[in-house]
Amino acid sequence: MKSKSTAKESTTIPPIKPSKLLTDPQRVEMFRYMLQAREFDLAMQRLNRQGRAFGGVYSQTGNEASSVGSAYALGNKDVLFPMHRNIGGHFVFGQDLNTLMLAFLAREGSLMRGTDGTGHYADIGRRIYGNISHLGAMIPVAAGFVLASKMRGETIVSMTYIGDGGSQTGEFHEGVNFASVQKLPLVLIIENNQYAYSSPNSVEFACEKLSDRALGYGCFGETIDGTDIELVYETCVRAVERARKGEGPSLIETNTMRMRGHAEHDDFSYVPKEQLEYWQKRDPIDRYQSFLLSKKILSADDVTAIRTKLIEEIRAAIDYAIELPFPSAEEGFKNIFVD
Amino acid sequence: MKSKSTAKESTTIPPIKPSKLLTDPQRVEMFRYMLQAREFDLAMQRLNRQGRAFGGVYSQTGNEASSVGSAYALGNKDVLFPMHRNIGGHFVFGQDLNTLMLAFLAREGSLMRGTDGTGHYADIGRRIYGNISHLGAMIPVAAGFVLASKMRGETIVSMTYIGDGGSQTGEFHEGVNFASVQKLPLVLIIENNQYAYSSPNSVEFACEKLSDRALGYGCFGETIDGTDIELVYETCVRAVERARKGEGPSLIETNTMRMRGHAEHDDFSYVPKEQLEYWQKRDPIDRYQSFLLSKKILSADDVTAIRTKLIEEIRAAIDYAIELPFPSAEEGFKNIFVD
Amino acid sequence: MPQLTYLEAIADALRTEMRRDERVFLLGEDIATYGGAFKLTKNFHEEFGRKRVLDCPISESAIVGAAIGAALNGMRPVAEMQFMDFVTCGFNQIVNVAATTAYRWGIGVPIVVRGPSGGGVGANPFHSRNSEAWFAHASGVKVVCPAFPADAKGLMTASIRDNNPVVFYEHKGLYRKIKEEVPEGEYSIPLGKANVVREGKNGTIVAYGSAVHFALAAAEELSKEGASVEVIDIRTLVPFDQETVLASARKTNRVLIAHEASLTAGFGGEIAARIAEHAFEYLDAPIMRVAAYDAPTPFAPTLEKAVLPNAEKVLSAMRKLLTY
Amino acid sequence: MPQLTYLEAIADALRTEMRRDERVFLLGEDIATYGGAFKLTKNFHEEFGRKRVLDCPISESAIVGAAIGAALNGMRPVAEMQFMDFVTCGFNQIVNVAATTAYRWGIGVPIVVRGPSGGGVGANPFHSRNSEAWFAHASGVKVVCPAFPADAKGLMTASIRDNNPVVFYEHKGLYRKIKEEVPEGEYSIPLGKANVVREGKNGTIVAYGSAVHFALAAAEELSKEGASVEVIDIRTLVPFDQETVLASARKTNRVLIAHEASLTAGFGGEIAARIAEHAFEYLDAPIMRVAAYDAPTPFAPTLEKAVLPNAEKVLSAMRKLLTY
Ligand SMILES: Cc1ncc(C[n+]2csc(CCOP(=O)(O)OP(=O)(O)O)c2C)c(N)n1
Ligand SMILES: Cc1ncc(C[n+]2csc(CCOP(=O)(O)OP(=O)(O)O)c2C)c(N)n1
Ligand SMILES: [Mg+2]
Ligand SMILES: [Mg+2]
Repeated sequence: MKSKSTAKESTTIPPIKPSKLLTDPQRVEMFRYMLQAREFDLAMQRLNRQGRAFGGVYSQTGNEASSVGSAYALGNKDVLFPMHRNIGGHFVFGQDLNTLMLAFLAREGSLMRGTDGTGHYADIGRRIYGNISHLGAMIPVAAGFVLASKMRGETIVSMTYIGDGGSQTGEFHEGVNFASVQKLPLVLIIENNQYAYSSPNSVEFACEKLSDRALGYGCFGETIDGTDIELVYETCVRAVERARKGEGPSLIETNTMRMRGHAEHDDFSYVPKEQLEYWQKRDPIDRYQSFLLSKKILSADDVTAIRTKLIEEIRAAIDYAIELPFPSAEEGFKNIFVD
Repeated sequence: MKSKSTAKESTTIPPIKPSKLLTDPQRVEMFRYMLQAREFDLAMQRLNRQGRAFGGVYSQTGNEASSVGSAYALGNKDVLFPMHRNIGGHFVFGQDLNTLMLAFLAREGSLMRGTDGTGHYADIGRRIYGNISHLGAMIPVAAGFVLASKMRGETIVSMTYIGDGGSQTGEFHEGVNFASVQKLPLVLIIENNQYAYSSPNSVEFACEKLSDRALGYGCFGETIDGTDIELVYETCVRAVERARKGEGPSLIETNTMRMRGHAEHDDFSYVPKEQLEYWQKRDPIDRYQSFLLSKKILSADDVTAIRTKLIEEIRAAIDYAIELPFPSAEEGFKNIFVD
Repeated sequence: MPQLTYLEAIADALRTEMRRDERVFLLGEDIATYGGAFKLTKNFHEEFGRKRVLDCPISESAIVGAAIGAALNGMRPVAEMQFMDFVTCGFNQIVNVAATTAYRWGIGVPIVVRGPSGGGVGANPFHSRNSEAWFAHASGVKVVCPAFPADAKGLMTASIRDNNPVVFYEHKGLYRKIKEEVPEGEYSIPLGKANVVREGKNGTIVAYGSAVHFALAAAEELSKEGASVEVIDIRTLVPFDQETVLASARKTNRVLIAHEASLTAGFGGEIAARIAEHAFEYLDAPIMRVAAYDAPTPFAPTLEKAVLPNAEKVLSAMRKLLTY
Repeated sequence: MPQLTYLEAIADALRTEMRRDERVFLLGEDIATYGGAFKLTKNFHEEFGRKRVLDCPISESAIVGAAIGAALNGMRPVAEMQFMDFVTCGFNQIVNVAATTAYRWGIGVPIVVRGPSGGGVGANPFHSRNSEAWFAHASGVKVVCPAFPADAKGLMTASIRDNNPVVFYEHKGLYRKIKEEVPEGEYSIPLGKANVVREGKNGTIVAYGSAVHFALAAAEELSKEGASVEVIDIRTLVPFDQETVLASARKTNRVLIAHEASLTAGFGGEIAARIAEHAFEYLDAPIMRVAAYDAPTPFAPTLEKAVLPNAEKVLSAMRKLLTY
């Protein structure tokens, strides 16, 4: 799984391990979210090259299965605390493109009124709570969210994310330990995309698997192939079930690859070519597309049609947002405190 | 080991597992340090009752084997970062009673000039570096200390301590992970004395053993009976050896019992009587004394003589220190910065 | 009205609000079984249960972070720092998560982070800090520093009811030192209202927390010497009641600012700056400050006394100011 | 003398000191392979090796803590915060371990914690903070905020050579904005010396960091209007060069203080307070401050411009002050 074993690996796309929990329409839906995330990403990259994007553009190419498959395992009362490479989860939670684009481009009408950008927003109606830049900080917050529901006798699950880098923050430790002691319904996806900015895993930690940390918290831990969406989904369904049953948090490490630089300004020349090639074969969308085509769940034409429609929608959202002005200056002076 | 199993345990003092690494004179020396720590403790408690102690008095009764046995495993270039229940280690590192008493009572001549108290001092000549109150904070510092020696090609080992409570701090995580990545010669003794102030282990963490965390750092971990000094010593010798060989940090969890309140103001009524009784049988000094007597390494008279002498020395140190004035007021304005 | 200590008054506010509003709950280290290091929440868990009086691991970031998360989900958590010094371990959560959420998301984060601060009790550098200025500079956090039992109750009530993050500094030296009549039942004092605790006309001392008592003692002494000194307890740093302070400066024309926190970049500078900008023409003398020397708070009583401000130091500075 | 940018000047100081003194080493996130988020340490690992340019996990407390430990053991570490905003995650180490060690143990902790701070570049609330006032209030930490390339080099050199902890604020907006002649080789400027960057007699602007440039632009504009404005760059907050500031206040009788950090409890308050206490008789007008509005630094350019200070805001405030 890890790119360490690169050389010996086969060069063909590895097959998906189908989950018994999924119906074909659900498969198509997940596929659609992944494609949407990918196309959103490509669009942002394009805007960035054109100098029309705003703020950092953090690609999530390579992460679609991890993000979509995990969020898809949640129920309609559960909450999502996504990170900077989890656009897929926003779509699963029903986010519309205009709202997202207004946030990314900090335009008038953005849920954040221009105070912040990218996916940092919260959309309470959709049960999406954005993150802050400081890595690890949202883990205790996501835990506290479900501590509150638990106190009220509600059983909702909170899902959040951290990277192979962010797992080294003190707040990761305090948050996961707190959730474990309180047996909170928290699912933490550790997205190990092999790099934290320019730092490979070996700079960040010395354990075999990041899910090995579960033992030291007394919670559940598992490391999986994060490019097989059905595996991600099924693993997360089990984690969500355990959470609902009161069995406490799970650390699910999804092994993936960050297929571009940390953000678009980064040429990621520090990533060995062979590593990228290895993971290119495991592109989560390619893998799932092959599977869906081979199982005849979708035809090649279907895929083209879906993709074309998504691209059009994204283009429309960009056209809509980019013409809008930035929020007016007065917004800067509002809401330091709420009433 | 853990007090959870209290009821079923025998009521006799469990035997010591003798270590092959120790000579009889060393055994006597370790015993002497433990007794010294205990008597120092009793003296501080007495001073506290008399209203003559100053600042919090944190008993280390029950912790003598863990503190002395671990520090005794270090070599004469290694450094010690003790915590608030590690007076034993100070003695192992050659601290004289007067220096210690001046620090505790904040008298003129204290190494800290009255700016701080208890064991917070550093005595560089003796390679003792005190702690600060904020739990966990000294772990990265102890790691950085040996990072420096490693850079210079020196192989010294740094030993520090944390409690069953303090292990939940973010700095524990960051410090241990950092040391593991850098494979630093750090030995961290996790003194699990069953309580963090009033909080039993169940409030603090949900894992089986705190040493289980080693897996998640990729370092060595082991949990031992912390009331058997020879076991503590031998375990730490191995940890120190690994450290010197460049095999990285060890987490050694020593199971003990805090036999008094968090500090002397605390009546520890939250501790079940049976738990104290269970651990009373495992008093580290009683256990070792029985062993030394049974092996005829010491006679009862020897023990009495040692103890009497220690008590006298401590009394003399108190008499010496308590008559001295507090440091003069100007000290408060000095050394905010050094030149 | 019952006579309560400062500590009892705070406990009373917590208890009253917890009875009134089941969204209010407490979390912190050793607050249930033990009742808190200062026994402020003694027996609370018996009335409210251990879920609403939650003993937590030694993890200040998790404590504050969990409070924020619970607040986002409809609760009104009150998080205790066993000593306010340890807020440095939960600092990021307060200044970056709690302080920015209203601004960024339009959602209030109704948490209170409270605990014992301050020196003068022979603790040590790590159990004595007065760090309120850090949060006053954080933009998005309210900062409360009561000096009296009744105020402590009223301001705690208001802090719990406030929809924004509040850092609530209790002074441990005041916990059991003073008793006064404290209104029973629900009692709230709006945040952001300074209190003229003593009227005067020859000069003003602006203070908060323990320093209010230094100021009052100095004013009392000065009254014997024939000087009439006004004492203003600002009570909350954020929001800051600029008008009350300026009004007094304009009336007495001489201002001394006193706080226990160390001088440099302390909140006294902020107060001085506002007066120097907005009441400049009314001043007949330099604005003076009495604060701790810029050092950690030392352990030995001789050093601590030298470093921290006290009534005598305020008195002698005020004498100078009045004769300027 | 070569023309260097602010960023190059800092890199030059680091390189020169690392060549001169093998105890100096760097640690931080992505500083070796990548050369740092701003490429300030680009290629450093090639010259000095990866041990002296140590890529670290995302663990600011461990980074600062390890630096402290290494300093206690004879090294002179320079720790990078990828953005100064993340110092909130290493805060406890700085204010409680580093800041108190000299006082408590008599041992210096020669560390530098450095990194890019400040806004005006369209970052977001978590990549723009100016938090220098927190450390100025910590008692035991020196605080440096250079505004020019040559100063940045000289002050960095002095910071590395200083036996005390220094928090060194680089302004990311200045990194590549200005170039000037910077002395080659070893070059040190003592900490605690303000610089009169422009002489004048009708009024003074006291500033540091990015605000020095706002002040200079305003002074230039005002000179066209016939007013002669002195600009003082204090350069270091701790130690603070009170004498230079007071001398200017006594000379020009009108003072405006400008910084990019938010107003309330910012370091401007401290400066104002010192002037109001020690140069009171010389003032002909209120002491004014221009600073950021008390809010997180927002993302959208419209909002950011509204919230942060700039040359125009300093200019219009100074106009008011001069005609007071
Ligand atoms: C506490 C903290 N320190 C440093 C940073 C700067 N930073 C932003 S993203 C990043 C790398 C994150 O790597 P990882 O956690 O693996 O997530 P990925 O970007 O690979 O998804 C760093 C160092 C930060 N955001 N927060
Ligand atoms: C970061 C931090 N939070 C809170 C405290 C207050 N405190 C001091 S000792 C203590 C209990 C420590 O328990 P443990 O780590 O198990 O050590 P023990 O005292 O049992 O040896 C607490 C909560 C502290 N010193 N540091
Ligand atoms: Mg990563
Ligand atoms: Mg303990």
